[in-house]
Amino acid sequence: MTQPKILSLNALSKRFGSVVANDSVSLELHRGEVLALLGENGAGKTTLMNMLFGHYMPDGGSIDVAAPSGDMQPLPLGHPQAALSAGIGMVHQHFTLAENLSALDNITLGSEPLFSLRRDRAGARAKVQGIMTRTGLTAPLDTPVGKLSVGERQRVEILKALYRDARILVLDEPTAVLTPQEADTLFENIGAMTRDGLSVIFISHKLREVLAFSHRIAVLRHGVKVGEIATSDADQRVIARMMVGEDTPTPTRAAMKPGAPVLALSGLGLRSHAARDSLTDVNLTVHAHEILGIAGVSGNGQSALAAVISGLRRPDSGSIQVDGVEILNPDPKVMIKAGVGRIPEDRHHDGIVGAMSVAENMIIERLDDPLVQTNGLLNRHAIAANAKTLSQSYDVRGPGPDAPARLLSGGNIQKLILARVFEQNARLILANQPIRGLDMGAAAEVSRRLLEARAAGAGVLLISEDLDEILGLADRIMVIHDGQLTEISSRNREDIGLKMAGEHT
Amino acid sequence: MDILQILLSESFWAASLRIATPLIFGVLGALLCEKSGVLNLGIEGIFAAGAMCGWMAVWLGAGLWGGVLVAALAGAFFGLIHGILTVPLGLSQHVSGLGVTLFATSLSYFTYRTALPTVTSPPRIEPFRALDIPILSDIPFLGPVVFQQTAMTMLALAMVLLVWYVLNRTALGVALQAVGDNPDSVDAQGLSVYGLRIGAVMAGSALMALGGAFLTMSAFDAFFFGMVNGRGWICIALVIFASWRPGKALLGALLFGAFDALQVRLQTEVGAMVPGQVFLMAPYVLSIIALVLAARRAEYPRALLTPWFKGQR
Amino acid sequence: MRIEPRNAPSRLMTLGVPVLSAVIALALAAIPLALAGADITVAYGEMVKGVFGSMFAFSEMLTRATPLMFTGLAAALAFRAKLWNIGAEGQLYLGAMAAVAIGAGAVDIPGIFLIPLIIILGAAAGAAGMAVPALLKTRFGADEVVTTLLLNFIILIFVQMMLEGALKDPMGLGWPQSAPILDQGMLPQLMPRMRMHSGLILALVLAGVAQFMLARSVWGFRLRAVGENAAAARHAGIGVNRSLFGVAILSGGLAGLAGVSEVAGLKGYLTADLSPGFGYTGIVVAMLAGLSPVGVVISALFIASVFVGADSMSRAMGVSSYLADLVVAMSLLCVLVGGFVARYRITRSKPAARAA
Amino acid sequence: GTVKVAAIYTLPVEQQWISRIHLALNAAKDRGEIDYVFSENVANTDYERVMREYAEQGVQLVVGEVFGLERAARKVAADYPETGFLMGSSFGPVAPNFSVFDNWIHEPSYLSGMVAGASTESNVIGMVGGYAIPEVNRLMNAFMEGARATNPEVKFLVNFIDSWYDPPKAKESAFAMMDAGADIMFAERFGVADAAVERGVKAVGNVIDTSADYPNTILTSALWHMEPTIDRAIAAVAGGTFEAADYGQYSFMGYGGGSLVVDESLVSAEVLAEVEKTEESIMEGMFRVNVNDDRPVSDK
Ligand SMILES: Nc1ncnc2c1ncn2[C@@H]1O[C@H](COP(=O)(O)OP(=O)(O)OP(=O)(O)O)[C@@H](O)[C@H]1O
Ligand SMILES: Nc1ncnc2c1ncn2[C@@H]1O[C@H](COP(=O)(O)OP(=O)(O)OP(=O)(O)O)[C@@H](O)[C@H]1O
Ligand SMILES: [Mg+2]
Ligand SMILES: [Mg+2]
Repeated sequence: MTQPKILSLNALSKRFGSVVANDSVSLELHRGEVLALLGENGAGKTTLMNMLFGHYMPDGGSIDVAAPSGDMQPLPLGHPQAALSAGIGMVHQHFTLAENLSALDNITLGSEPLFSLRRDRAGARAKVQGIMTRTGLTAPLDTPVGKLSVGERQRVEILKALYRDARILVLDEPTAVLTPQEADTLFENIGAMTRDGLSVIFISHKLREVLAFSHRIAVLRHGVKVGEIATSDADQRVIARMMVGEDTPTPTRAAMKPGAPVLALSGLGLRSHAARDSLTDVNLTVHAHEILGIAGVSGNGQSALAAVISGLRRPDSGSIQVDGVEILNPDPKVMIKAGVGRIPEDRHHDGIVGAMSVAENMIIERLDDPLVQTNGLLNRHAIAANAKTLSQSYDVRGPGPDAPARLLSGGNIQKLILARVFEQNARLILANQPIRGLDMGAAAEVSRRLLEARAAGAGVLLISEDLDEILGLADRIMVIHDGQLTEISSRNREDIGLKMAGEHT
Repeated sequence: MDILQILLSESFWAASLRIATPLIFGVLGALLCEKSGVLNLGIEGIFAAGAMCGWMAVWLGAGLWGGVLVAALAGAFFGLIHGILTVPLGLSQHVSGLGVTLFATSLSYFTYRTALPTVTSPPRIEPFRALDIPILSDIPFLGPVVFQQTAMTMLALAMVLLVWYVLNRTALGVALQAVGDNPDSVDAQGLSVYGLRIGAVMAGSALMALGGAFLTMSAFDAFFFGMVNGRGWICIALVIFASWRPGKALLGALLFGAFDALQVRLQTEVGAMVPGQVFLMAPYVLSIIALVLAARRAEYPRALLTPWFKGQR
Repeated sequence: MRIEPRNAPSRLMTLGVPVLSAVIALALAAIPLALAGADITVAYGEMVKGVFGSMFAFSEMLTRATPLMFTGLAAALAFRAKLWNIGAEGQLYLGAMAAVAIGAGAVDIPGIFLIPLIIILGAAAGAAGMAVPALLKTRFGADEVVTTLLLNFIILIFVQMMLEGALKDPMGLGWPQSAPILDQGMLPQLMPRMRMHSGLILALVLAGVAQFMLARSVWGFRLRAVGENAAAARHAGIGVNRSLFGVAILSGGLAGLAGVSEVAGLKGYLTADLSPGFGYTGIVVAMLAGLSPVGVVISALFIASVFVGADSMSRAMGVSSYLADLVVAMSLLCVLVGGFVARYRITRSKPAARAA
Repeated sequence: GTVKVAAIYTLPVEQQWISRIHLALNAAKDRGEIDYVFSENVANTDYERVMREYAEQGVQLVVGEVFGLERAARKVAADYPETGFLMGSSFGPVAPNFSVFDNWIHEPSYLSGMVAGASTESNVIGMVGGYAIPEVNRLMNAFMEGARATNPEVKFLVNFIDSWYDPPKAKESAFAMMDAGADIMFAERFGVADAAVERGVKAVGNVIDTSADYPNTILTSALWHMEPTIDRAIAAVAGGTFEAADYGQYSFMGYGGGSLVVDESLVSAEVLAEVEKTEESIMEGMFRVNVNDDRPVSDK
């Protein structure tokens, strides 16, 4: 690399309790370079970047950044303010936007002196507009961010960093919520900026983007940097092996003849003040022995659809039939009774009561069961025994059935929920993002269970933003966009991508 | 005097503004705290502390504006306690608030009694007097209602403007609104969540204390135990009614003041027919009704009541 | 510096820290004492004597703790479900009002019927008082902190109205007070010449029952689930609003019992100054107890001891009696911080020496 | 030697009513007759405990007010027959050691009413009270009767603020009455006379003399003096003769427990003469002021 060095991370380490998130990780970045940071979920990518940006205080190691003069200077650790003034900008994995403020306010937040009675709004606006025309990243500046679409918010996040004159831009999974086309545009814009001297570190799980847009790839595994490779020397297989350490078998999906419908939605409508929470005239049928995949960019009505099928929200119009029986007053209890097993999208928020024990979380959906209670009193022995069996057969590992469920790792929480759902022999399984955030082993386990349920005669409704997951598991695919569902027969990524973006071609 | 006549009279509206003044301070204070994400139930005690400290400072010879300053500092002190307990330590805002109320009240009472052990009639100070601003107070209606009040009422009105201006027109205000909506947003931009929140709670508490100081330095000229008499709690309700907007906060406080002013006027009129308590109860009942009506539309600061810890997710 | 939750706070921590914080709070009380010019060591001696110095002192502490147990339980149960009932003070008065309405001669039946009747009606009145804000919350989304707080004022004024109206004692020489509860309607005393009454027993039994139900019953399970994570509870088919409403009724009922216990156990009739803020102190009691019902008993005893001890000491030392409230407030704040220390630890991460 | 006296008040000593007792006891203390300790702002719930604590400490005379706990207080007294109790109470004394008193200053109140009635020009008098308790009602009613005696035309505006301590509120209440035409204010609460000063109208004091604080404002005040009561009780304790008795009468004008002060610069000579005449008849027992404990209401 002929370009000068602009950043070096020196042996950064970080522990969270017993978890070693980063173990002496070193990285270098050069001017105008795009470095992709890869690794499985939980490998420590975000943690590393958070240390760079000053959100986390490293347990060990140091960071040097090139001053405008070109000399490398140590960066004070643990101060986002210091990182910002050193020219480091970060777009976080989760939006860090104040929804009650306009995009312009979000962008200028923190860049002006706090204790001044005046703000130079016009100047700020002109500067942002300049950046927008230069980079092609546009967003409405005066609308409250809460009213913006996810793509617009993502652009506001990037504008925030550029507004601060970032010379080093960190993007943590910037395309997770974008359609493939939007993602491509974004990277083209970024490419243009790197030619002006911007350096970029981006984190992504999408190998396609990584191969197409980065110059160099660094891979983390279990908090350790396991390799670095020039993108020109890499291909999908090489990277996957670096990330996982070995080749993992993908579960195979045997062909199967669909049976009777287990879930039929017809003419389903749901109004909501937020467009991304509405559904319009949704029709779908899931049969026994069938996995129906719902693909789509997040925020297009997936949560609303899941909420209706879980019984959390009542549709404004249309009908729901489970196993041929019309559900008149849907609520979670009714849906459970009707044979719907639900794997919620946000397992920490909706899946478990973190403060209650693993054993209690395993029976939380069946409190009326005589096995669980007699005369309103809990059968503690039966509950404990149940927890023991389920933990064994679903391989739920952790501090034990009496420990609070929040102490389980993400993968084990998911296994707990699977155990709960599958033990009830559900007719329909609603799996909303069941694999997100899981490592390859746990993900394979979930996939296996879903296929097993399908084989046993259940229908599965799989909602996912990950096309590979859908392509790997689903028998049929529908795309959700703007609260509307369309069936799609092609299994071509390009076609599905276009539908996800709402193109009616 | 019939109701219409009352409602048209200058003295009625002047009284409404006078009664509203401590509430204006209090609502603005509560609003600042809550905008940043912290509920401050210490308000009732902070009122008492402001009333005692402001008065005591004047009595000891600090001068009226010195008293105002001392009251504000006392409020900020209790705000600091609440801020530390609820912001970096993330303790229950309800309990910390009630604890601060108990602490501020008992500390003020204890101090007052220890300093003045044997009084029978409370000592008096020379309080703020009603102003007579040359041209303004001659404006018909508006003059007597607004411009012949005491300097503290003027200060309260100025504070409405100031708080509005700061919240909506300065970088600090934008940051405050952001930290009450999503602390990560300010953290990611290099601002201190703790600093902003503690600062807001301290500033808000200082305003609350001015509400108390108004009672002993403007509405009256002496300190009495128990004289805050629930005024702080009312502010907590008014903030929701005001949807966390300074302008509506002023409106809410004025409405409450007007109702109270009407109440004392009507009570003498029909007191024989209706138990007096009905009138006393009415402002509270109306507050609840207003709350129920406003609750649906209320745009709570999204991060209200939620602690945020640095470096934790 | 970082704040990290402790994974499993040790037993020593959970028990030792509150005790230590209480000790620190008492030590801090030396400051106002010294400022008031009192001899510190003598003062602490007086404080202990004020609670443990005689059977009478001890029984007085128990008497003061009794209503706090009820209001503490009321707050603890509601808070467990994250229902912020700040209205125990008002509900207490509703309970007391119901008790005198029925017990002061409205019916003249033997005590074995009258006492349960008074208890049930008092609890029901308190429950009704909490049902209103619960309804406003579940139906209209009106914040219960504010509604319960405001209702306290409304109820208190209503009590005054009733004491000058329907409930006024015709023999009371015009004082705004109710007629006394019939003798057979009074809760039995526990010891001769002591004010301690069987309301204490009732409170202890209820605390035990609540503890058991919370841990062992489906009802308690639901309540805990709703309180810890309402979204997950709802997702799992638990009726969140129903649970909230149920616990609201219970919480109001318990607060109502505090009022019953004060009128039917102690004073005999109702005045508008029946409670010196028992409802608010109950919140403090509940939080100190970590919302555990049995813990409520202990922390009620603690608060009552601090108050009675400090109150009695202030008299013995000739310092202002506002000292008692001050000591209680400082204890609360210290124990709050102590609870934090028990649950979290503050780590100091030392950045490695920077490469030159 | 000195008598050990303890007082227990349910409100702070600034409260007018309580301040009179406190004053009398402090005077006795300054004369060296007693050792005086007190507890203020004692909740009714705690009152009994405090009584017992003082009794246990060997206090010889306990002074206080038991309007909220008449029965319980008598029980305590029975348990400590060696201790003398002199309590403000609506009920009677109980042998051997429970004596009662009350602020029976309806007589000077009546007289102050006469002054007010004769002095009002608008014929509207405003009255702001704390709570409508017999203590207060009695004085207000006597005042109203006195005013009507000199001015049958007079109308009253009555308001209770339901608080002992909210001077700002009392002040607002007074302003409202002045807006409605009152030109004399009966100042039962702190704050009322302040409002009168601000508007330049006159006020009538009650229980305490505040004329020095409000120059040119207080027409007249009905004062309560606890000294006759307290001094008698102390003497009885010191002499070992304390027994259950109703000390109420020592608040009457005849014993110097009640008195009227008039600001002679503000009141005409004829009115003064008439008031003095009535005062004399009261002293001679020729005129009895009615005792009426009902809640006073506004004239319509
Ligand atoms: N604030 C925190 N507190 C506790 N543990 C944490 C914290 N942040 C990260 N971890 C843990 O550190 C490890 C690395 O997490 P990190 O977020 O860096 O992973 P990642 O590589 O970004 O994963 P993903 O691809 O899912 O974003 C994980 O085991 C995670 O659970
Ligand atoms: N907040 C916490 N408190 C206590 N222990 C925790 C906490 N977070 C994580 N752990 C423990 O640390 C370990 C790693 O957790 P983490 O969530 O990072 O797992 P992971 O590597 O992401 O695994 P998985 O692939 O199953 O999600 C788990 O065994 C868990 O018990
Ligand atoms: Mg990450
Ligand atoms: Mg994980």
